[in-house]
Amino acid sequence: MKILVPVKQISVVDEDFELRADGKDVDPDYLDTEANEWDDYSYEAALEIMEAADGDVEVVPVTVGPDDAEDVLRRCLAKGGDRGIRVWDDDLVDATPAAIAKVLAKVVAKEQPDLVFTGTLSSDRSFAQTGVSLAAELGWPHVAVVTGIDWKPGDPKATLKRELEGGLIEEVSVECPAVLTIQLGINTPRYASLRGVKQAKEKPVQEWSLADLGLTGAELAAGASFRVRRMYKPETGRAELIEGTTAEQAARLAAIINELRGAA
Amino acid sequence: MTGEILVAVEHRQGALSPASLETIAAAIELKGDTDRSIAVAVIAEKPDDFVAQVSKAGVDE
Amino acid sequence: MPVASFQSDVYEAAVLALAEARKPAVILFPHSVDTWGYAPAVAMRGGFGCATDVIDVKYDGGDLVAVRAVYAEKLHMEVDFPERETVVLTVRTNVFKPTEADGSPAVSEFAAPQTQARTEHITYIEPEQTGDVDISQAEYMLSVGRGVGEEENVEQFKELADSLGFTLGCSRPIADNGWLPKSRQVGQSGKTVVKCKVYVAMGISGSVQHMAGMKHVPSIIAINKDAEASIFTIAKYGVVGDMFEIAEELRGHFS
Amino acid sequence: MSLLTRALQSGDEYLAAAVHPAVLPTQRQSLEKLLFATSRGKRQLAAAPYAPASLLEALASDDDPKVRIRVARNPSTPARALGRLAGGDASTALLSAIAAHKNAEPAILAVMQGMESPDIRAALCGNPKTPLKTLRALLPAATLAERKILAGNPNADAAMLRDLWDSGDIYVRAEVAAHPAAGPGLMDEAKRSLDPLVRRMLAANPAVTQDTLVALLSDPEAAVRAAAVRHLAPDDHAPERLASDPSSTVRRAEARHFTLPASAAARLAGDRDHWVRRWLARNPGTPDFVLRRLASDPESEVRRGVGRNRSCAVDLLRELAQDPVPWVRAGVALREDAPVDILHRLGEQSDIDVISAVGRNARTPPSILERIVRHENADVRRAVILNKRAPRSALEAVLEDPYPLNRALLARHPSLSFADLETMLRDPEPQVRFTAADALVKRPRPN
Repeated sequence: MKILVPVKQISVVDEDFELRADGKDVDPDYLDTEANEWDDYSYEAALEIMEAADGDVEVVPVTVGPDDAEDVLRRCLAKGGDRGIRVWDDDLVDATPAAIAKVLAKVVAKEQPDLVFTGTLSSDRSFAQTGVSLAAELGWPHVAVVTGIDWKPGDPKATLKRELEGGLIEEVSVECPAVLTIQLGINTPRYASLRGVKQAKEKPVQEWSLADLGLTGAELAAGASFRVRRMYKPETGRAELIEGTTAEQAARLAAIINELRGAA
Repeated sequence: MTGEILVAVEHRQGALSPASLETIAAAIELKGDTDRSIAVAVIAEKPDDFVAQVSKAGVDE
Repeated sequence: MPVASFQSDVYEAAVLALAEARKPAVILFPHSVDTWGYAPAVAMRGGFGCATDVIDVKYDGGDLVAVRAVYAEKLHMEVDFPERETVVLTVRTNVFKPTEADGSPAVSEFAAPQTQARTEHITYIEPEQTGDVDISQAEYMLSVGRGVGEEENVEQFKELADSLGFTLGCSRPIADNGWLPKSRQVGQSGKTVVKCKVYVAMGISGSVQHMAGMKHVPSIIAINKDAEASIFTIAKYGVVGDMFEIAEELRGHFS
Repeated sequence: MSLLTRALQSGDEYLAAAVHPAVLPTQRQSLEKLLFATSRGKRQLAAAPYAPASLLEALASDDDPKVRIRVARNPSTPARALGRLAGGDASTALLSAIAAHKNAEPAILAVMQGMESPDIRAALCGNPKTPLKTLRALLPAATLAERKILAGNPNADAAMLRDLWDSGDIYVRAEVAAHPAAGPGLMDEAKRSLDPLVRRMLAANPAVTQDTLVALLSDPEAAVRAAAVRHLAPDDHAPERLASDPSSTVRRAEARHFTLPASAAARLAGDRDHWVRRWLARNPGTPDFVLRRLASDPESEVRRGVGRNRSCAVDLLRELAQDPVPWVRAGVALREDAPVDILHRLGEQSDIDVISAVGRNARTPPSILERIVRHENADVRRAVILNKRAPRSALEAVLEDPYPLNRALLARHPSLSFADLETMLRDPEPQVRFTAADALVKRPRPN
């Protein structure tokens, strides 16, 4: 039994950043990288199932990203799991979620997992598309925004909780194999022990190119679900700084609080 | 220009979601000066209850 | 076929069949939990263009152009969909004003295709209303940080949170000092405020650990005397000022 | 191996940053070669809250304007570096960052008084370091927004405040009414103002006379009466009347008053508003017999307040240590005067707030700390890490704490050995390496 967990190295923009020469993204010199927060939860969910199954379940983290994205895999492996997979090709720079889904589908075809757990979204681009697109590409059933999982190795179905608007929870079951997108708060992600961090350095990470997966850059480009025209700093993007004397600021804050509460 | 604007609205526990009406508004705004029509799709077993709720000015079908 | 509740397989098949029959230029969905669960699949299976969480959409010449926010809302990204006959867009909520005026469109029925749903609705569970404070379930929060200074001062922010009807939270140092229970701590090793809609951060500078638990909140209001505090980088509204004076003044508006 | 050599050999930027302030200027250059290798690295350092002053000074002369502006915005940047930044060909954005900086010398700020940039002017108006003569120079051309900021500047004098009062809107006047330098004439006008905001701000003015406060006690607005109560001296207090004020806001303020007579305290102890009782329970002036009554209040936060009150007697603490609500017991466990036998008992409980409080308590015996520090909850373990009296024996178990922040805070602990800190220099987390190096730099070498 196997759970494949796609994880992502996300980009965070620095203050007073500059755009890339083509205006279609931030200049990489102003981007810091970190692990996507949602993936901590999806990986933890997989580890919990692995530990409860006592040796029957393998957890494999996979990422689509350049060399330094290996960090996010090592970060996972420090918590558990024995090996990771990294797929990269320069043609994947600026890939849309549809393209990433096609790549991951090939990885799934090779690895034959019983379940795939992705984060609900990644916080740099916030598409919330990859997991469900992957399921569509595979023709697998899928459930998004999962906040509870009940599944043991061999179960033909998983019983899940989904978090809906207004705090309502829906309980659903899904036939396996399936793709689940995991929501924040489903569990309490662990921290890797220092020993785990050390051991993770020795764990194997398979590196696959597009060719290894039988894909070409041209094919993926043709399947792009959109094209970026430009990026820009929105006028409303920065915080509204509330000016005036303390009493005036408080009056404005009170109005904002009432409005936000009323609108919700 | 061809092709209509299709809006897929959603409902839960017998109620149309408030976001559905916002999405219809987005469609009306997008329609703007184009000659496109707007169709709203309700996916439900008994859609009749929702039809009245989504019958808004500017919606064609 | 029972579609009383959301089933991705059934919804996908229905929209795909409609799209096949009508060849729409655009399919708009609300950007909601249900559409997260099927709109991208519709696009993928139909070979459509797709953009999610769209905040603006227009025609520029003949091209459909959608705008969405990226990098924690710090930038906007404008996208188009060359050579796509149909484009799936999910529209962010609370951006467009709901249409009020009624009309009388034509109504036609379209038989949804027979689909074997591979998910099954079991039940809905209403959120629990417990007496205990569970900040991960709170929608409106007021949190205090190091700027609060001493334990006695925490009380007045509890009082303020009460009068606002907000749940009181705190950053790590406050819980470490034993001034508020650990169950109120927001951030790494504390709680992630997953349901929070409005988060008022008072005297919180915004450590990485704290922000991990709340940076996703759509409306963050930060009050800090240091204009360079990191918390302002994620805030929607910022007040550079004394948290005590602001609290004192705010109280007058909510008692 | 010295820290300097180690930093240079490992190429670890975090070690290098920590070591920088402690080495000779010539040695700094070799560290800077490592630290300033990329413009991205320099920008990050310039904005880092942990960047030592010596590094910020070095970065203040950097060629990259993006680096310089971050130095100017970094709250840790020392006055000298700001002076250097203000020289040269400084941009308006850079100058306004300096004008707003709390470490800027008054002399540098004075030089900027004639500049027309609205950002610079606003920053100067608000900076408590801006000298009076500069504030005066800014006043004549000040916009309403600038006047609002000026009215809050502690260096404004009575003449300026008079000008602001006469020319400003209600918010400016409210700000003036709260200013300690307002003077008797303005305060008198504020007292007679028809606007409750102005009267309330006057009541909060630290320089207001007791006579004025007494007069404001009869104000029709509850918020004004409450503000007056807070600042009243004991002699002018009207406790009986205030303790039965119809407004709970006023009674809450009264319950916090530092010289509350026994009769008023007794009355407030039965108040329906639990916030009145909470404030009373926290008031160190509340008499013992009232605290005893509040110790059995149905509201647990009131009982917690009694346990946190420094006037709470030891026998009452013993009683509260048995409270059914953990948060009340946690309050007792936090007390520095808690008897050791109580700490022993509370240290064996399961509630994380209770045992964390025991873990932080300087009087908790090592044997108990050694147990608490092995708790599965990272927050509980950190309580012992933050306990400056914890012996090394109690810290051994957290040297490899899985939660990185716990290790970073541990590196600050005075009981750690040099060997412990040197091991931490190889930690995978940069924050831990930096803190350990910083702790080593600041510690005298043992002989």
